[in-house]
Amino acid sequence: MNTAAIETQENYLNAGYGLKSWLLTKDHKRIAILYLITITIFFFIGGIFASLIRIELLTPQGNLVSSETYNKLFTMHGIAMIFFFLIPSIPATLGNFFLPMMIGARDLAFPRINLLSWYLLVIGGAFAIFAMLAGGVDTGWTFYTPYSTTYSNSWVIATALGIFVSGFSSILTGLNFIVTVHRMRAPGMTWFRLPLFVWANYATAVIQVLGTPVVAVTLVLVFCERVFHIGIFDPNLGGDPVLFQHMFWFYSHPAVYIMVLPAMGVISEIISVFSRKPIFGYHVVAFSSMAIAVIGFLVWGHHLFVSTQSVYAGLVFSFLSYFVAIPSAVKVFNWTATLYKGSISFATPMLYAFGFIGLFTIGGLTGLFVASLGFDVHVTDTYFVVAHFHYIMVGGTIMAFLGGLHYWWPKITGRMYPENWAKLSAAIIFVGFNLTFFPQFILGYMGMPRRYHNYPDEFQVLHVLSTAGASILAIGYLFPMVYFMWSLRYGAVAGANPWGATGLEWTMQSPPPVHNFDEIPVVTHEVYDYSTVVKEGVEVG
Amino acid sequence: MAEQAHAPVESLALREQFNTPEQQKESSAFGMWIFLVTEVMFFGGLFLAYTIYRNTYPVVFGMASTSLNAVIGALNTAVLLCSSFTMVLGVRAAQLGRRRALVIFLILTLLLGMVFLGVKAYEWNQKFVEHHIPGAHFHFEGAAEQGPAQLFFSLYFVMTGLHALHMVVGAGILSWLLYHAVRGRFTAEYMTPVDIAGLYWHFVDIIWIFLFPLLYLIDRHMR
Amino acid sequence: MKLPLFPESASTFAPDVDHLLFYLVGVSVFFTVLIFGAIFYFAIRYRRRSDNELPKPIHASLALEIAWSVIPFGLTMIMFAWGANIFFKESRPPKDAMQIYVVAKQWMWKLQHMEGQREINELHIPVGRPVKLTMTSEDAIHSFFVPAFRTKQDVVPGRYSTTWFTATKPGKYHLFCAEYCGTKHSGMTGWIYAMEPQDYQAWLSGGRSFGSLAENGEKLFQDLACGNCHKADGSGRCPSLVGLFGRSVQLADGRFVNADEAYLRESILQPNAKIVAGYQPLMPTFQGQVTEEGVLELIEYIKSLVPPPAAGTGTTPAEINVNPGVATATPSNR
Amino acid sequence: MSEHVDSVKTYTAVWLILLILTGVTTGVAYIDLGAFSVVIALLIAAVKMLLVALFFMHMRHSTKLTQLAAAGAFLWLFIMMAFTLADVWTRGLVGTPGR
Ligand code: HEA
Ligand code: HEA
Ligand code: HEC
Ligand code: CUA
Ligand SMILES: [Cu+2]
Repeated sequence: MNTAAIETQENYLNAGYGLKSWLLTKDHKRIAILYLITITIFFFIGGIFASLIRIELLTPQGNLVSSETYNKLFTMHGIAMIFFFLIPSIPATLGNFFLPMMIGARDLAFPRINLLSWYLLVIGGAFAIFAMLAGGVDTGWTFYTPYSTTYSNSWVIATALGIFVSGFSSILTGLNFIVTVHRMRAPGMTWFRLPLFVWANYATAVIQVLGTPVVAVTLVLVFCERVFHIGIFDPNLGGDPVLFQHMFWFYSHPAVYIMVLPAMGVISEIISVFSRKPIFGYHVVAFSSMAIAVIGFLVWGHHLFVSTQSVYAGLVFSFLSYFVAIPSAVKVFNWTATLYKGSISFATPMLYAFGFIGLFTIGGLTGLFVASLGFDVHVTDTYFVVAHFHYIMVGGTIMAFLGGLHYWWPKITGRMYPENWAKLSAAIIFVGFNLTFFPQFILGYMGMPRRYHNYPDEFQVLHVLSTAGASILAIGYLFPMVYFMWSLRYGAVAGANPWGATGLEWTMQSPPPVHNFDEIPVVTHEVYDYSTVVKEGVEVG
Repeated sequence: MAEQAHAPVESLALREQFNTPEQQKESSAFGMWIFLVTEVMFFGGLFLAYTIYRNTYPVVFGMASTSLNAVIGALNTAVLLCSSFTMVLGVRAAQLGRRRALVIFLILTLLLGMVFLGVKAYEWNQKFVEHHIPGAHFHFEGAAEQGPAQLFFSLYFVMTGLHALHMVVGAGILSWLLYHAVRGRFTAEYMTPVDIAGLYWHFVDIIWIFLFPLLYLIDRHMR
Repeated sequence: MKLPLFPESASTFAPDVDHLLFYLVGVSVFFTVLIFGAIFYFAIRYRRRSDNELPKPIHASLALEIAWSVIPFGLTMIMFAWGANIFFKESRPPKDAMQIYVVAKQWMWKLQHMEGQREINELHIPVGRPVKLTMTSEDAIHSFFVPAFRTKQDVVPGRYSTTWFTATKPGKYHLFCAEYCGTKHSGMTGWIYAMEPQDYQAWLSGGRSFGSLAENGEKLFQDLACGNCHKADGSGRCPSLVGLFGRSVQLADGRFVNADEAYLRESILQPNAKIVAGYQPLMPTFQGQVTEEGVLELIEYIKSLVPPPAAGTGTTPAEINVNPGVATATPSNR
Repeated sequence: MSEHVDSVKTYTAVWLILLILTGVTTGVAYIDLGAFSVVIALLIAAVKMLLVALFFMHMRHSTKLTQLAAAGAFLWLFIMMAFTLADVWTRGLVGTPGR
């Protein structure tokens, strides 16, 4: 195939032109692209806030921005990154694009609802951006009452509304995925022939559907309290601020698995393709996704160890937190075992997958630190926790997201990205990341509290290291932006299956046609059966 | 657009992502059930707050609850149950392809829904007159602590308010159904929208079935 | 510039937490090295040599899956038990602990000694003696954090929270507010001065005293006319408050509660939340009439109301804290 | 759905039972049953819910999957309530305020 072919061949990209053909599309692939653009914007917004945070923390005095501004910076950083970037990231882009193809469906079950959920994200995002431009919010992404309801003088209402609306975006995506996986599988596509990415997104969808409504209603209550002064959580009326924390974390702990499960799904695909072996212990890995989704709902109280929650509840939540760690550990071990006697390629997606496993392991293991009651008392609300979650969310999920983007880029666009640049930036990101966040573990144990705009002198050296790392990281993130754009025009033409991958999405042309399949395929192979692909001869792009 | 080419427009029937009408019907109904699951969790948050506070302030909550008019509440519950009854008869009419009956039952359901909302409005107005609206002018005679009493009424308003909001949305859906029913869009083969709207309407009813005893009844005996 | 990498250890909890840290780091290093090592080794050893090679699939092994679930699980249970053990200790202040009251507000710490000394953003304590803090907030949630002591506890409006520690090393240690509480959250810091006991005594007698808490409480008790109802002999329609603290109180609905600080606070601010068995809900709320400090003084006064024939005479109120937490039925003898 | 059309008689019966139960729960509320008042009220509400779900919402005829989803919703609601109450009910039990 050549460049001319890719341009003449009918596919979802050239099926219609003009803004309207995009903004009113019901094609899950186009909606996925819309999501991709949206979340990239929010990643950059969040990243700019992060950069300002890091620059401010270069010096202990806190003399770049005022403390009020600083508080708004980390709040808006957290909100942009969590609610508008990371939660929609993998499911709504890669999931949206590939889930129907992987199970052999022409689209999601409810294409119009799919489009609606993108609009909801945009509307929610518009509220949030409005709040940011109008003056910002300073409650922290956790909105703890009574500060958020009574004492904050910032744009809490607009932001809460934005998150509320985007929450429905998340709910509808989840709903769509659940129905699609149950009702739209091609003949022969049994549950245990589903790619692990589908399992992961299915588990994620379950969390989205069961958890998100609770944070929605919690925000409604915060909203009512601010607007009508009715005081559901107001201690002056005998309300219970810790009840807010329960309701918030009932969603927000499971939400961290919304952020990591799809990433694990991506990693399962990548590890398998680039070692050309079925994932070791496929069933165990599939079930562990479901186990994480379910047990993830039983541990939220580990965010409340020092909140005046009862000691007994703390014990139960700490205990259960360790149960959720086991399925994660099992996944890591199975991925590693997949490499054994494989045929391992060092393509960029695989490098990201290695990065993910390593950094997720460190992030996850430090999760075990903070799940230990006596230890958490010392490090909660310090940079130790900040380091823990950045290791998982930035070191883990974003690595997986980038890995997945590289892996599926040829399918999405029909073009290859430049391999050497990609490898270089993966290395820069890995180094920059560790330099940014490893010092924060030490800072945290030494007692540096989080959300601090100025700090005692003895913490400075570590903060400087962290800022240096963040600069490297920022540059690392710039590279893919540039070369992905470049590849849209100049990248080598990819062909249908450049990696020699199994899976229905690789059986169709790149970029895929509008309705994916002219005829719904009948699945006869087991999942990850590479013998079929290799025998037919791998087409290398 | 190209995608629409092979979808028969007239009957609203099969969308291109589905293979069979069966698949489409099942997917829609299942989708609605999943949505109702999210609604359970949404109201669940409110029931949680209610349970916690009622447990913490049993006496004041009892007093505040008793100040509501249980007879009106019971009658309104009956109205809502009647509307569920007419709704289910409407769904049945649609299943059998009886257009006139469907239209009539939809109108009846809508009317009963309006009656419910009207009564609710009357009750809220009553609260306003009695200064039982949470906020600066709140005053609940009888309880030494105004705070917990206010918590009760806050929950009362948020719970009944969100329930009423769901009713309003439901009324919107019913009106849409009515419009299409009058134009004869639903047949015995294609009545999925009626079916799933029915699910929604009954669900809103179920929420009220719990709100009624929790808000109006359970401390009645203490007075 | 200094580059310290480890926090000072200056309380009895510090070594406990540090040892737990070493265990956690040990387990983590083990698994990280194991996994990184395996990845590197496999990746090099089994790198792709030809484009068409097709490795044989390896079938899952149940034994392996069980092994790598059960072994890590065992290791985490040690983490759980160890951490829980420390936490339990942190949650149960010894009876003879020295009492300090803390009122947090945006953005300062107000600390009160029993003897009447008040401090702002500074706390002087003796080394070697358990110190118990009873804390509340006037506005948002704050958190009392002393890294060198490895302790932290949120300070929540509308209720009391408790933490305690025994300093082991004289010195000057950071006090941070660790729960985000608004604009000057990062300015809500202070110092803990741990002193040798004799230095502490000297400091106590040197500072200005505002009258002991109990004395101030007594004044307040008179000003608010609590005594009009609450007679020492329990006559009238109100329970006597003598000897109340630490006792188990039967409520009208049959439950028993321990009369601790939180209960006393609630009795004053939300008197109808828990009604004492045999009494009517007559008591008016004092919400808005007393400050948080005032409530603390009243509580201290109520604590000091010891029944006359009590064992020793010179007992401090904390010592008559009779079996707290034990919900034995003590039918009211009022 | 079209395969299962219940008779008007069934619906009417369910509707009447629902109205009667509403009357009963209101009446019983005036009788002092102590802690059982709550239990009875919730029990009656649960029965009414089941009637609406099984008959009006055709749960009787729906797939296992749908039934599982509905049951799941209540299980999760239970989780949320149970764990939060586990905290609220055991606060201060160790004998230390705020723990
Ligand atoms: C994607 C996001 C994500 C993920 C996946 C996790 C995963 C985990 N988290 Fe994390 N967490 C956050 C995001 C995340 N977290 C965020 C954002 C916060 C802070 C919120 C805020 O306050 O702002 C937080 C805070 C947080 C706290 C509260 C800290 C505090 O505020 O004091 C706790 C406490 O228990 C915790 C625990 C855990 C645990 C046990 C896991 C487990 O799931 C981890 C499991 C993984 C592994 C265990 C690694 C793999 C295992 C091996 C390689 C083998 C060896 C295994 C064993 C020995 C078991 N997290
Ligand atoms: C998905 C979630 C996510 C992601 C991706 C990140 C990414 C980053 N975060 Fe994030 N962070 C959170 C979620 C996330 N964070 C949350 C939830 C909090 C808690 C908030 C709260 O307390 O309420 C937090 C808090 C937090 C703090 C603590 C603030 C405090 O407590 O006082 C810090 C401090 O270093 C920090 C740093 C960073 C850095 C350096 C990155 C980097 O990885 C970002 C790198 C990205 C870019 C820089 C953008 C792309 C690059 C360019 C546009 C190039 C051009 C730019 C420049 C040259 C500057 N974050
Ligand atoms: C109008 C009379 C009245 C006044 C004034 C009053 N109280 Fe009370 N108080 C009562 C009654 C009656 C009870 C018992 C019923 C109850 O638990 O509410 C009570 C109970 C208490 C209890 C719980 C006693 C127990 O045995 O558990 C405390 C503590 C208390 N009061 C403290 C105070 C303080 C401090 C003040 C002043 C600031 C005060 N009271 C003022 C009437 C009063
Ligand atoms: Cu006080 Cu932060
Ligand atoms: Cu968590």
